[in-house]
Amino acid sequence: MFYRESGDFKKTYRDDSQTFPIKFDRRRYYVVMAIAFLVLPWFITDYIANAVMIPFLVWAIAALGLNILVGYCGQLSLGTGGFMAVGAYATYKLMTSFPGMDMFSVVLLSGFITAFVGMIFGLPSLRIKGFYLAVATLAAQFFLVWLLNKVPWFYNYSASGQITAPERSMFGIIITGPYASPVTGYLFCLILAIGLAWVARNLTRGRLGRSWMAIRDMDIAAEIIGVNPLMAKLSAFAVSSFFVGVAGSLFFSVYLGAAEVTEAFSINVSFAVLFMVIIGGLGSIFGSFVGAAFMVLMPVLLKNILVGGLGWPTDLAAHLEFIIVGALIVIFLIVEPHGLAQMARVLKEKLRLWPFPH
Amino acid sequence: MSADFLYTLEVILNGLMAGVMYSLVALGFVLIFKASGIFNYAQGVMALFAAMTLVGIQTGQIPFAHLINAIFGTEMHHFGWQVPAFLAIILTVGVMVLFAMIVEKYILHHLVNQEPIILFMATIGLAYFMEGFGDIMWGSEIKTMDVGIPSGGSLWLEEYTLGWAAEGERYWGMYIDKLDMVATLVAVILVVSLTLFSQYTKTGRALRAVADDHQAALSVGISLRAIWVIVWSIAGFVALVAGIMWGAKSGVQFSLSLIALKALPVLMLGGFTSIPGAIIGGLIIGVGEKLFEFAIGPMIGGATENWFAYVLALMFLVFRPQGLFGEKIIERV
Amino acid sequence: MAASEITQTYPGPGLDTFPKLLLHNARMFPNKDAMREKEFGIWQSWTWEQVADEIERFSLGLQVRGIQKGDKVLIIGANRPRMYWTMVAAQVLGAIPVPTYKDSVAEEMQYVIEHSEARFVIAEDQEQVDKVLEVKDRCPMVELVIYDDPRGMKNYDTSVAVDFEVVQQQGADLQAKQSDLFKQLCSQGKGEDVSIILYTSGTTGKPKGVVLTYDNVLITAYQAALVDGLTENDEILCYLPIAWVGDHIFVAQSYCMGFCVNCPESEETVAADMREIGPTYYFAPPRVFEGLLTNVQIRMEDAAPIKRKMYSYFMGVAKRVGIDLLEGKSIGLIDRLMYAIGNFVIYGPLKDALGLGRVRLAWTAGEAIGGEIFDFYRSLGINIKQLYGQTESSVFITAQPDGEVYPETVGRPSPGVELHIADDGEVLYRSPGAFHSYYKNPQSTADTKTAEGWVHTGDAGFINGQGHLRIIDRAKDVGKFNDGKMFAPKHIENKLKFFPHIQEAVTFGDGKDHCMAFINIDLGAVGNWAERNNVAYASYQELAANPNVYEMVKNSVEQVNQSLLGDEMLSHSQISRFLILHKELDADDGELTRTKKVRRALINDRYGALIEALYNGAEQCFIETEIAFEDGRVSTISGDIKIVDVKTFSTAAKAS
Amino acid sequence: MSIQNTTADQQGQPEVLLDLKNISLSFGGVKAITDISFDIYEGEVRAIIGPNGAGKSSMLNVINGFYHPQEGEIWFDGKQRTGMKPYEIAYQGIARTFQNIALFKGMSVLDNLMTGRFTHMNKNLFWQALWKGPAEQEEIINREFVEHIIDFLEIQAIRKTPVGRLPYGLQKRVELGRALAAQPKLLLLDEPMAGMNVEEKEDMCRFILDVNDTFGTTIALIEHDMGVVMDISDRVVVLDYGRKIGDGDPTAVRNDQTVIDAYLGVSH
Amino acid sequence: MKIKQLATVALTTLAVSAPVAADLVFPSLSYRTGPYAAGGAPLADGYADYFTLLNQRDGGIGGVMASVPECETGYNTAKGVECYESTKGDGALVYMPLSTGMTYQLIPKVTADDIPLVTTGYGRTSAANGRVFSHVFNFPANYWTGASRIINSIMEEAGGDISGKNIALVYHNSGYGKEPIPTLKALAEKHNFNLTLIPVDHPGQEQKSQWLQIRRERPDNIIMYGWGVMNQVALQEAANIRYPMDQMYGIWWSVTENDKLEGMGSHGYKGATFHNVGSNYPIFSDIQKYVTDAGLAAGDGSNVGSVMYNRGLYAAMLAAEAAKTAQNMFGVKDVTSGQMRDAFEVLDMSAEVMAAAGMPNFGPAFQVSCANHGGPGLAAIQQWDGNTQEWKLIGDFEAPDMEVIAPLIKADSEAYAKENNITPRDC
Repeated sequence: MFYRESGDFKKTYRDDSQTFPIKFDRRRYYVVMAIAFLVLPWFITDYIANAVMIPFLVWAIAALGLNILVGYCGQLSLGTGGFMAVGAYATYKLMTSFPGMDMFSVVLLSGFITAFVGMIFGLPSLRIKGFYLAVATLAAQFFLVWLLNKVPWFYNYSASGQITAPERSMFGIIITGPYASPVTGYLFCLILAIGLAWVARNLTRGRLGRSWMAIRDMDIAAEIIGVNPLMAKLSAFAVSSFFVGVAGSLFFSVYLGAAEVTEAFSINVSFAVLFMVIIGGLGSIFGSFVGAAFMVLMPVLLKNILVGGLGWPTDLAAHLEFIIVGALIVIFLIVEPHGLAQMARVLKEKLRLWPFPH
Repeated sequence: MSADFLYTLEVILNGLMAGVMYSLVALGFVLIFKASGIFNYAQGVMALFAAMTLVGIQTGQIPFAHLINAIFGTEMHHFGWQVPAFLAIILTVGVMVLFAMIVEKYILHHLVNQEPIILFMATIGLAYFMEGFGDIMWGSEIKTMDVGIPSGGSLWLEEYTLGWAAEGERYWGMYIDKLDMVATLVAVILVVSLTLFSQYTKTGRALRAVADDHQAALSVGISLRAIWVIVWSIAGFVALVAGIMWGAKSGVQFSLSLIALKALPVLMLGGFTSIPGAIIGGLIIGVGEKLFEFAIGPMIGGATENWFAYVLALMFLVFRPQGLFGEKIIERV
Repeated sequence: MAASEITQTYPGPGLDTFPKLLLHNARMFPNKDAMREKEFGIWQSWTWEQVADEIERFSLGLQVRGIQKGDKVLIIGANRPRMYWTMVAAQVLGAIPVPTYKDSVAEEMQYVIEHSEARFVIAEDQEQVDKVLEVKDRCPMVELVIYDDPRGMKNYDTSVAVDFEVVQQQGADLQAKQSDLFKQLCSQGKGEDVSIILYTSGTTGKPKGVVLTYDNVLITAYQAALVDGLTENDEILCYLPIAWVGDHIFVAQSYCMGFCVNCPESEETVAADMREIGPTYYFAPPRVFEGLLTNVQIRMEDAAPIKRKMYSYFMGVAKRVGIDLLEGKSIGLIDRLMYAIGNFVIYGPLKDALGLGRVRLAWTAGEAIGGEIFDFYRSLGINIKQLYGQTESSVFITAQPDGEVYPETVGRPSPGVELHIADDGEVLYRSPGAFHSYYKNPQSTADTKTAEGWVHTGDAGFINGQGHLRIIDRAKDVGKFNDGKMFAPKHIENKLKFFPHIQEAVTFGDGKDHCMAFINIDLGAVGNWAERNNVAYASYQELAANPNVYEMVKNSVEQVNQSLLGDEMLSHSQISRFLILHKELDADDGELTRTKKVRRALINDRYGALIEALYNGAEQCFIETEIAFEDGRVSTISGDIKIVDVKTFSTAAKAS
Repeated sequence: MSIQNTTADQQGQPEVLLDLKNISLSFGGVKAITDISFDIYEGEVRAIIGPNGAGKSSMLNVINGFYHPQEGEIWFDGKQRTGMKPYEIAYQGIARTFQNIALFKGMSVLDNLMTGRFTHMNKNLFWQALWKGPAEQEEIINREFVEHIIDFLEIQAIRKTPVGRLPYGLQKRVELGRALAAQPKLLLLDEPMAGMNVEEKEDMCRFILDVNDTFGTTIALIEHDMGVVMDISDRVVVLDYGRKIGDGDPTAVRNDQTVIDAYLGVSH
Repeated sequence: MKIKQLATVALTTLAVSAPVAADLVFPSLSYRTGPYAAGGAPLADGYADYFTLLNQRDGGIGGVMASVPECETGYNTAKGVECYESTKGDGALVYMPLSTGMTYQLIPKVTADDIPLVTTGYGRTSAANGRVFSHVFNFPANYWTGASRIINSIMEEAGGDISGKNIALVYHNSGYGKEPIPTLKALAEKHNFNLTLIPVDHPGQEQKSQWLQIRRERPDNIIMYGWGVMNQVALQEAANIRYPMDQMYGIWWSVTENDKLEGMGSHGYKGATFHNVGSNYPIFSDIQKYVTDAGLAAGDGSNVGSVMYNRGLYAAMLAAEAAKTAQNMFGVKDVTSGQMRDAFEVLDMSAEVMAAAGMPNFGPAFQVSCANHGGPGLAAIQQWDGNTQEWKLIGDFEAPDMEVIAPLIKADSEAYAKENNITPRDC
């Protein structure tokens, strides 16, 4: 209905393969960016920033990472929580060991460290496939959490093993610690999320991304076309872990401010991110964002409606929340197994064809 | 015999017993995976739900009391009667069958022919749902499971073995939990009856046919829907058994659902489709993790059991990707 | 009727040939796209400067290859830039391009080659080259075939067939030596020189070569462009055969105004390409508009009920106010608002989906267009207008000016055109576009063009009270019933064809008592209907014989009868019986012309038995027909055809 | 098809592109291929035929390194190769299609073909992540190449369609396109016309010949349709029960009694 | 992305509609769901009921009604952040997050937002150093004083000398469980006993290995820092290996009504506590009268008088007393969170105050100071009586070995200060 595509033709391959080839989509994207960067920071409350937007962006980055692995490369992983923990602890160690380092470098370095760890745990993927691999990645989840909990060096020998993010800044703006403004945290996460989404888009549309998808769709054919399965899978693990590591880093430093590995990075985290990816849509960058939005907003909305709006007892509301979220997941999978992104795609196709049905 | 040897033996025996407990949960996974290709993550929650239901029925709890009270402002909790354990078990089995039918009708039926990962996700959704549903139905407080299973170390065994150690060593006799012994016995009975069921009944043979080849089974007129209901009912029954055993051990409460996590490495090791695999895998995992905790654990700070099972299974798979009972895979183009 | 004044003959002083215009445009709009073609997934573009360079190298290459002034160059292929460039490249050298239909079979091609004495052939691809080589033995005058697409040409004898690029390379070599040669050559031609020979398909007999001069083409094209306010920023999609005068005239307008010509990727992708380009200036024969509308209706039938309701509601609004809005008449605020909403919700997306979203001006011509169809597009806000023309007139004879658009007329005379209606009703004209002669056919030339320059159109028509020309039928097709009343078959057929499920119709009545009809159902529309109603069918024949289909067609025929009642002159032409043909009328079987016009004589001949059955009151009739496949194989189909009576209406009945 | 020349005839001494010497392959004691030797000339169309289970597909799998023969030598392009992984062999210039279509179902036609260009692209992860600059440049260059293949195979209209949605015949064509995108020296086709109707077969034949003709690609193919084999191949090798029972030009093979027996099922 | 924006708008409208004007707001971050719901529910009930009582009986605190917005955390830190952010805008006066993990997260936040954080018997032990942790209060006792108190009790039983004894710490392998380790190590050094560390991973359903190890090593005493299901399983396993119950000590989170065995199974099991047990206090009749009978009870009433309920009640009482102190200090009724913090810093929990609140001798008497936010760390020992199926206090609230603990607090808090660039206050 909103699409007017006549005259929107492409004269170069660059134009043809741009991310938003349709003018309407492109404009919409710019509008969303403008709102996110220029409008929201002025209107957003601390609550929205700290309890909604920052977790949404952080989870979106994690979902992006997992989507690269699961959605693009077809390697099912349940070790996300463990990798996020690596990112978080790397950040903590970097922040406390090099107090002068700017946050941007800290976060990215944490990502690289996680990428390295992820690659090691990606090695078995060469021989193990499907659900076996999924269960195998749980080994990473449990082992990493145990290790980070067990070795005091990781938490600077503090009594309880809790890590707390000290105040760090960039260009003189405080980004972490209690005195950081939520808006700053939001913008910092936003820049990283958008930047990483851009990187993810670049990686998935090019040679590397195609080699991942080839491995996912038909590994034998991929190998015969020249794709080295080990390289493809390990690079997917590395890139995915990088994203997840960055997410873990932000999760700890900007969002929570303090963390304890056994609680903050438990197996539930792994499942939650996997949910985001599935609900959002496997193999879709947009889907990672929508999935994260769904999983972050849904409980908050439900809680606000049931407790804030209807005044139900919190425990009853919490139980209902479980029921509703669970039911919604099942309903979503039944209605559109390929996720919200696919729904959006179908909707977009419908709108492009409008008023025709096909 | 030296005490160290006896201790090791004790650890191994206890490991085997623990392994049986893991196998009990893994069995439910295998049954469903075999018949429908679904990796049913909700198995753990099913065990919790079954156990809650059993206790609820046994103690005459009013279902949804909390919800009813909240809405109508009433104050009611119990019917005020007690149901004998045996009858309660039968009733619970009925509930689990009903549950299987609902799951088939409202979920599986709509997800036929979907990719495995989608089905997997659906079962996680189901797990969420049941977690909330169980709590609303029966309340979230800790309940005690009492169906008359004995617990505690076997005194007889301890005394009998006390003399095995060399003089002067710190040894207090072999310790084996009676609950574990019962669990082993139950597991054996369960496996034997499942085997008999699948070998000698018509339904059982239909189950096997479906497991071998869905299309073929359909073409000879086996109703897939009926099969699924049966399989989920059996899995529900297995969940109940596991729920009773684990509930008797640690009380019936939220954490019971997490036993699913203990079953996963067992599945990896034994294969998703092999009942003997689930048993042997469980035993290997049980012994492996207990031995590791016993021998290596103290050196590296302990609490290794959570991850060691996974790492063990992982190592095993890396060197033998086809699993314990799988045949060597020849890839075809 | 007097001609309107021509104020400026050419786009610029002395710009009286294509080569001169080319150089002019290359100077004026060096960086503006002159030509685009969807190829390799994107729109490959050439600016005027690049086009000039391409043409320069190719024409010089042709010079090297020995082309002489006055030589004929046969051009056969789809709408591809190089095909168009070849025309100008030949003209630069004073040679005459002879474009021909790419789907013509070898014999047809042989005729054109022989008749035009073409020495050079520019063919698009291996398929066309093979056709030429097949007839080459019989056409010794052909010296060289130049092909555009080298695919599969590797093992061809290079002395016979040579790559376009090879020739261009030779041209480039010459260009390096004589850099001014091209400019010199370009300036040589004059307006009165022969520019092109277009072979008309002709409904009877062999094709005739219409010789047009630069003046014919360019003056006509430029005047029309001025009237319609075309600019260099317009876009046009060339998807109709290059051998057809319409296509040529629009390319000529592009040279006059400097706008861009777009070529589709392939025949199958025209719709998609059209949507991408979104032309601002568009031409299509009624058949295409009909097809589009049918397509819209079929697709809308599959839509969800709510969408269908929305569609029909807003189409109602459009029907009520759309045309008035387009013509700038004042309408109420509410209607204006509803139309604006409709435009956002339905019309806009609909036009966009059809690729008509940016169209400022659309022409249709060639046949009468149904009023409903016409109004449908106009109500959507598409400025579609009718013109009347033919190859011999370089298209424009009359055209509808803005604000005076009526479905039944073809408008006022174009600039410089004089009209005259002969006593027998035939329309004659005299115009700058009137053709030079029929090539090598002085007899026909004399028959058609009088010494005073009046050209017989062969169409019967009259000028109505508003000064608009109205065409009734082909002059020779207009017949008389036995009772002396007029019978205009095409008029009735067109009415029939406005129904989406009727693809083609042939009516009979000349020298008879009543009017009868052959019907071809539209396989797309009826097939869709069948699918939705669970009607199984294996072939066109089976579907055509379905009683429900008959019922459906019968309803339509009755509606036509009802409408004929309204026209005093034609109320006798109501159809009393019809049948649905067992096969689709096909150009490959000679039943239609390549431009899909019905060949009446052939049909009378081939289906005599059926016509007889129609008139002798039989309930059904057996028929056996040969059909030819594209590859030349022939097979037969046969079957019984049911004949159905239809209710006719009398004026008396109407009164009651 | 008009003036077709046969490469082998005209050039006198043909260049050997692939030479298989005494290849034997077995799976856990079951012999799939026994002592087979044959060669493929540069620029020819070489057909491998034989009844079901003759070891044809295994032979192809040996050539592109999916199976490693227990015995025998493989010489490709003048060099002997040992123990190479399939992806390394792809880099050497061997591409193939599969009997059962092995396209990347989740990707569009264009992406499938671009994946075929994998061995011709080499920008690393860093450049890929950055995209702008070298990676995009490389992408565009290869896109151009792929577009020519799309044009060649006449699949423009389905360029951006996910391959899963295409009918069988077109999928086969896309798979051929993917192999062609690799610009292979040797192209292996495993039953390229299996399951096609007459028209699709004709098209496929035309494409195979055009590939051989236009790009000069050497082609080895397995095919059941004897008519097709006789029409398009320069030389034919016949396998039966994992052994070679015939080798030569089509007419010779067609008249060979052993071959006829094998096809008619004369008992051994 | 579009969906996101829409949802944000929806959220904003929802979130803004909540606050209640002109009340004293005591948010309750509770966990009535999840693995620790069994402990969390009565705790939240007690907290809420106390304020309901004040509102019903006294018309609020100093005439201003108290409101207790509850927010479910499920013992999940991420949800805790959401709860904190969603309630802090309502004018929250004090936070009691009821979770050590959440405490760690909130410490920096409350400091920045100028809201006091009170962690009674949990949280960060070194927060007792008020010079570093200006907004955190962990009176009357903490994990370290608790550990010390237990060791003291063991020493008492052993006649004052425990050198050479084996003491095992069975702990929840998390931040909470690991807290007492430094203290116990220091004490082991001081008193010359052997400390064995036995971690149990969350959730702690399977402790066979741990208890086989205990059975082998037969430690003289066991100290347990468990939580949730881990407690029940541990007790069961202890009973199974017939470990003498009276040699087992639990920290206060391991000695609730949930942490018992059927019949005499866990008879004699001991544990540290910082408040009294049972419902034998005047306040309970008031609760019955004003809250339960009025149908305003937060829970179903079955928890009243239980250990966790009492703990919630006690915490609420401390907060209410601080609010009163603040009202008196600043002479305003609607106190701010900053004033609350100042009030906490001078809080004087004398026996009279507690008696006045209807809870005589419910907890230890203590005073808070600027430098010491932890109070004296008095704790008592309670013991399970299998006959009556209830906990009983044995012995009085006694001081821990501050000699050992104080330096530990100093070291840990200073490390924190250094890491986070905090300059300790002078006081």
